[in-house]
Amino acid sequence: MSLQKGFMPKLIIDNIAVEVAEGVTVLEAAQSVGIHIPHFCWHPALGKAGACRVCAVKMVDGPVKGIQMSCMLPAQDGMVVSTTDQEAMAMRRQVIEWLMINHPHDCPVCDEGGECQLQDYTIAGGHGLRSYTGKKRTHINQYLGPHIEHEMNRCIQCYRCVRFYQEFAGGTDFGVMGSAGRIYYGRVEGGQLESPFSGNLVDICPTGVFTDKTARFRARYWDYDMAPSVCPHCSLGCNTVPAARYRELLKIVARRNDAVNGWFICDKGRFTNSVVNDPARPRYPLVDGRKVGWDEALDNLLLRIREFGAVHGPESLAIVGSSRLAMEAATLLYRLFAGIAAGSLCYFTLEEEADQARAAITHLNDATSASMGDVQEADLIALVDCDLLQDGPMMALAVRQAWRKGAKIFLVENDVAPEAQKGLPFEWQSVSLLSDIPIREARKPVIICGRGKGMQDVAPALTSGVKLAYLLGGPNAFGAALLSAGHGATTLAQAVASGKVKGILAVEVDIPPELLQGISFIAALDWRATAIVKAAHIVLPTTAWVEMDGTYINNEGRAQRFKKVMHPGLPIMGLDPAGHPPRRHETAPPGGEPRPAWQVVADIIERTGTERDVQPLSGQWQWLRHLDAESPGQRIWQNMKQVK
Amino acid sequence: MIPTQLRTRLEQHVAAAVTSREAAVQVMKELQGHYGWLTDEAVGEAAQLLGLSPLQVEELATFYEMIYRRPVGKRVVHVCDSISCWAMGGESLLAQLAAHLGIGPGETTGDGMFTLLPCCCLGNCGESPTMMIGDNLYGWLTLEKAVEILQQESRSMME
Amino acid sequence: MFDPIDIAITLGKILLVFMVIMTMAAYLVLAERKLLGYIQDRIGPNRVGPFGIWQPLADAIKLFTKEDFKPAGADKWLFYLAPAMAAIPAIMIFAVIPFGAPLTLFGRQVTMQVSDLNVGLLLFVAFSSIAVYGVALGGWASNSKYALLGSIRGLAQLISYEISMGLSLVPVVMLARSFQLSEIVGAQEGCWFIVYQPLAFIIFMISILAECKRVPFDIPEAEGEIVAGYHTEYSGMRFSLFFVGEYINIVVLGGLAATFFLGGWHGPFLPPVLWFFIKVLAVAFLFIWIRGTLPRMRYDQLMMFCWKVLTPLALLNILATAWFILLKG
Amino acid sequence: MSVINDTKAIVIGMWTTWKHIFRRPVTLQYPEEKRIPYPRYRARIVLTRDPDGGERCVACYLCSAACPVDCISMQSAATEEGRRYALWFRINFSRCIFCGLCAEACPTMAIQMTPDFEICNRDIMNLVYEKEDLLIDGCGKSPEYNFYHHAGIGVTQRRGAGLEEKPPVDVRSLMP
Repeated sequence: MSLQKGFMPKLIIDNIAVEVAEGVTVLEAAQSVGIHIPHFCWHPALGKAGACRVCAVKMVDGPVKGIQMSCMLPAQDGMVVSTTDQEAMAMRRQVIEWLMINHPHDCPVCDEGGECQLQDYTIAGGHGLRSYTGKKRTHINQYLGPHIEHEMNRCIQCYRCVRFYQEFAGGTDFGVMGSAGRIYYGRVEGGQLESPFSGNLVDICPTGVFTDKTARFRARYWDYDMAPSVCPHCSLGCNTVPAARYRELLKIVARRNDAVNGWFICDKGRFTNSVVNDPARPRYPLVDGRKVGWDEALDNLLLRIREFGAVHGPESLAIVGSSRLAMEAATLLYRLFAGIAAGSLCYFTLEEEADQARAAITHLNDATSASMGDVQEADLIALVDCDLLQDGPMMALAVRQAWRKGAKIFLVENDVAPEAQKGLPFEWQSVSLLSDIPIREARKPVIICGRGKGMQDVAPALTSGVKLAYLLGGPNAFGAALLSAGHGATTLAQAVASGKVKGILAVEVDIPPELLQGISFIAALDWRATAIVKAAHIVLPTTAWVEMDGTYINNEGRAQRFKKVMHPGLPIMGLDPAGHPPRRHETAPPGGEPRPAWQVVADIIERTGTERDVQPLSGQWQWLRHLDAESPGQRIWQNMKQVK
Repeated sequence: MIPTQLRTRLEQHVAAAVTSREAAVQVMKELQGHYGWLTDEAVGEAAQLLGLSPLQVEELATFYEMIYRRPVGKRVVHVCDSISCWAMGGESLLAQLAAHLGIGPGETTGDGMFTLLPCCCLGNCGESPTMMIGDNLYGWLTLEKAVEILQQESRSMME
Repeated sequence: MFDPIDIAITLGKILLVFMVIMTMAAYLVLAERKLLGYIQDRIGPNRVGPFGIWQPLADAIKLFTKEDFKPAGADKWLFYLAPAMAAIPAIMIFAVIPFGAPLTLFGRQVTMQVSDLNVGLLLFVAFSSIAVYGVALGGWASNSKYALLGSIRGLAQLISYEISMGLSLVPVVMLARSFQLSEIVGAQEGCWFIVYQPLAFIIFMISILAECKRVPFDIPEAEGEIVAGYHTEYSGMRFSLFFVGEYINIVVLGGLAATFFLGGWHGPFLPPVLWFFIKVLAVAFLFIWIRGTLPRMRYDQLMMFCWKVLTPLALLNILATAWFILLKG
Repeated sequence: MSVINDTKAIVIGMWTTWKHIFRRPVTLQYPEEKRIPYPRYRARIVLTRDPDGGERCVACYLCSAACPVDCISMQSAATEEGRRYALWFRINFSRCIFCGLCAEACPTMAIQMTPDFEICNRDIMNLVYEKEDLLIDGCGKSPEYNFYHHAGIGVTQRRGAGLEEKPPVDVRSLMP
């Protein structure tokens, strides 16, 4: 093998000339030119194991000859590879056949059926009928907690699960036991999987050993309503594909985005479907607890605002957005604020969250902002005031990848730390001050900053080459901070403290009860049954993120578009006491009234009479309209000159 | 609970190893020696000693065939069933021993003396068929010779 | 000048002829459906009354009660006029056809013919030309591409076959030395003209098949290509006028074929009126039989057949007949 | 000569149709006379049961996926013992084209076609059959087949006690 730097081996795969970087396997080289070689144990994020033997190819000429495993073989100069050679195809067919020897053939009752790699390759590999007459090996399953179903009989021993769980994610309570024909993937005893990334076993298993218990026996792949989406549960903006059916969010799987979450997502993002399916969600516009139509509700809102203005003065009204409000609605809030001449415009409720987001937009720019991809490549990581597993579990996974590659991890002792240090999937050194960390000696240092007092120390540590990542409060905290700064908005806490707020128009925001004292009028737009929705005089139901198109700007300033997955409305499940769906024709789904928040805000603006045909994302935000949901997203600095 | 002496010895052993997994087999063997077989309790203790999770110890324990995760007799008879021994009559030797002891492969005699196990190559192909009891390897076996060895073993246990 | 009894007799004949023709047309529809059914190993309509004999009544009720529909943008008056233009001339032609031997009634000689015109044959040719307008106007007034295509086809076809039909009748006139149909029938008392003029008969039969727009010459209606051609947009009563008009045409043209070539009402043993009806029904049966057998011709084949085959043949036939008559003196 | 050939062709055709006039019609007078379809005739769809009386349908969605007119819908669920079944199962017979692809796709022999073709109805909602209407008490075709005895998941029997199965592996076993 040549040790020349930048040497690019050239090889020929199925008569196509391929030139790849040194060390790339034949399988990856083939993939780079669109030739798909079947594989089970190989996974782009986990690398090779050589366990399944299904990626066999024929080496026709070159340094190695004969049948070889393409995932184990680095591409070398002069290789001539055939993936369609009779011998290789026969090998693959036979491998599939023996992988299927112990398979229980229970696809009809397996949730993986239809999205199963083993099923696909069995059919594609030409093993249609079972000729083996021996008996099948069986296993006893384990209880692996409320989220993951275990069915060991379906296992093909590819080792993907254990490689992910122990090596990639750092879990210690799940592994592979036994040897030869007794191999068993599981825990010592049944019980909840401890890793906060255990849900990825569902995605990574090429067959149905691990399936999503929350969506157990609910639907098949071809029936899902699916669209590229972004996780709203923290500020990292991991890419997901939610799958829904019959207006019910069934499950969420990870979507690859190398710059953000890679191939995986955390369990919080994966298994938090109940908020969308919550029967208590506001479904109808309410005026004083009475169900009304949209027109009546909006007219009533305008009337109340006018009455309120007459009594308290319009400046006593606060319009409050939040870090979970998508950019579409958030950008319209200022126009609503101007339209009804309200007194305060808030994008944040509490001072602390606003401070942190403000720090993020101040310190981050295209050069300094660290994506999770950058974190994985770092050689020194400093954690300041972080509760990684709480505020951004995937960041912990990214830090682990850096640590696995040899990066040094430092944790600045602070008041957040003690309980947050438990379960971090990497080893670190504790230091008392950020300045104690030898940042200047590192080539690619990254500072990860959470909430807390340690934030102030970050600015002095910023020297050239240091990248910075913040763990912010909500999926669109960065965008909210930009808007907040742009419009000179205050926080609700400040506005209330100044004593002039008497009424609140809450747009998808959670407000602690202590800020609601002395408020005489509340109107709430939300899709969650929050305390403020219950207290509001007027409730305008909005759609959840899976029920609309929208844009979030994540913690690193990356704008990402998410698409509508499903229609809003009550799930068919449970609509009719007879068990089956109602036996009548309707043109609209029951409970399908919720509208996207931006649309409701636009409706209110139109009714104030100042503007017509209000569209979201205008002016400096116009570029967001053209964002492709399937792209890796775009950082704001490349698109906006106004943003510093 | 294991004796402090054993614990100290094992702790030293673990400390001397480069990685804790490297010491795992030794630790498990010693614990097995103490308990007779590697009990669930022993797995927990090994995990504690090695700084691994019980699962990680279990992975290793179930992998090695001379780490016994189920109760065994006082003497475990490993009869090689690999190719050389098989060719030299290892298969019938195992069957005959089983018949002699009145148990099937994998079972323990009623008096708790012998456990009969087939096993992979013992590395004694030149003297096949072969078997191993404890750390003693016996080659050039016939049924009579094997039975005699068992009687010897049984006598040595009595003493 | 006008004898009231004459007028009464004539009115009676008109009524009788009208009733008979309408009934025959209606039952011809049933007969066709039944016969096509048998040809195709089916039974045909058999639900309304025994053997389906009340089927025409049921059809009539259905057609009368259907919505009278006029497409948007249709020419109202022409659209309403066209069906009548198709049906009325066909009935009118029957006025000149003698359907039986003259009778003596109330001491008067009563011809079995509504009107014995001396230019009866010309009147037939004239009226059958007027029937072309029904097709042309109906298709044009519908404001529909299929109807227009159908009427264009129909126009070309009807005008073309009018010529070959007219020419095929010239030898008949030459032989009978009269345009008066009663005299033409009279001239066949001894021997039917079909014997003298087999070629003219064949040309005439083919031409009237085309005049009726029936298979294999039904290209103006061609369901497979242009839905229903010129009457695509018609419904209910107006559609039924087109529809019944076609069957009236069959009866009338069958009567004419009998008159010109098959000896009219002449025939042994049976009463003359019966003979006439037998001949008419024989022609109608032939029409239905052909429909049950032959496929539709292509448009260009149809036109070529008329202009390059039938018309020249008819002309030659005239020349041959003339030569024969001259020779014979 | 083509004229002769053409004429001959026409005459032969006319003769053929003439002969058919006198043939016995093949038509059957339906409501009065009924034809008994063959057992494999594809008409009204039913859901059958196992030999031991359990519902065969596991609500795997293959029939609804195979259905070219999307007339089958269902929701799968699990019983206490883990048996997958259809919580509700609906066939809209006003849409069904009786192509039989669902029965062909069914891996458990649950969905089967019967020769009962007389299901016409005046109210279209009466053609929307629910599971109660579809489920019959019997096995229909393949009376001996029981999916759960073949699929190694141990719902109707202990794990590892199905047909063609070994007892479950003990990972801590002494045997190599």
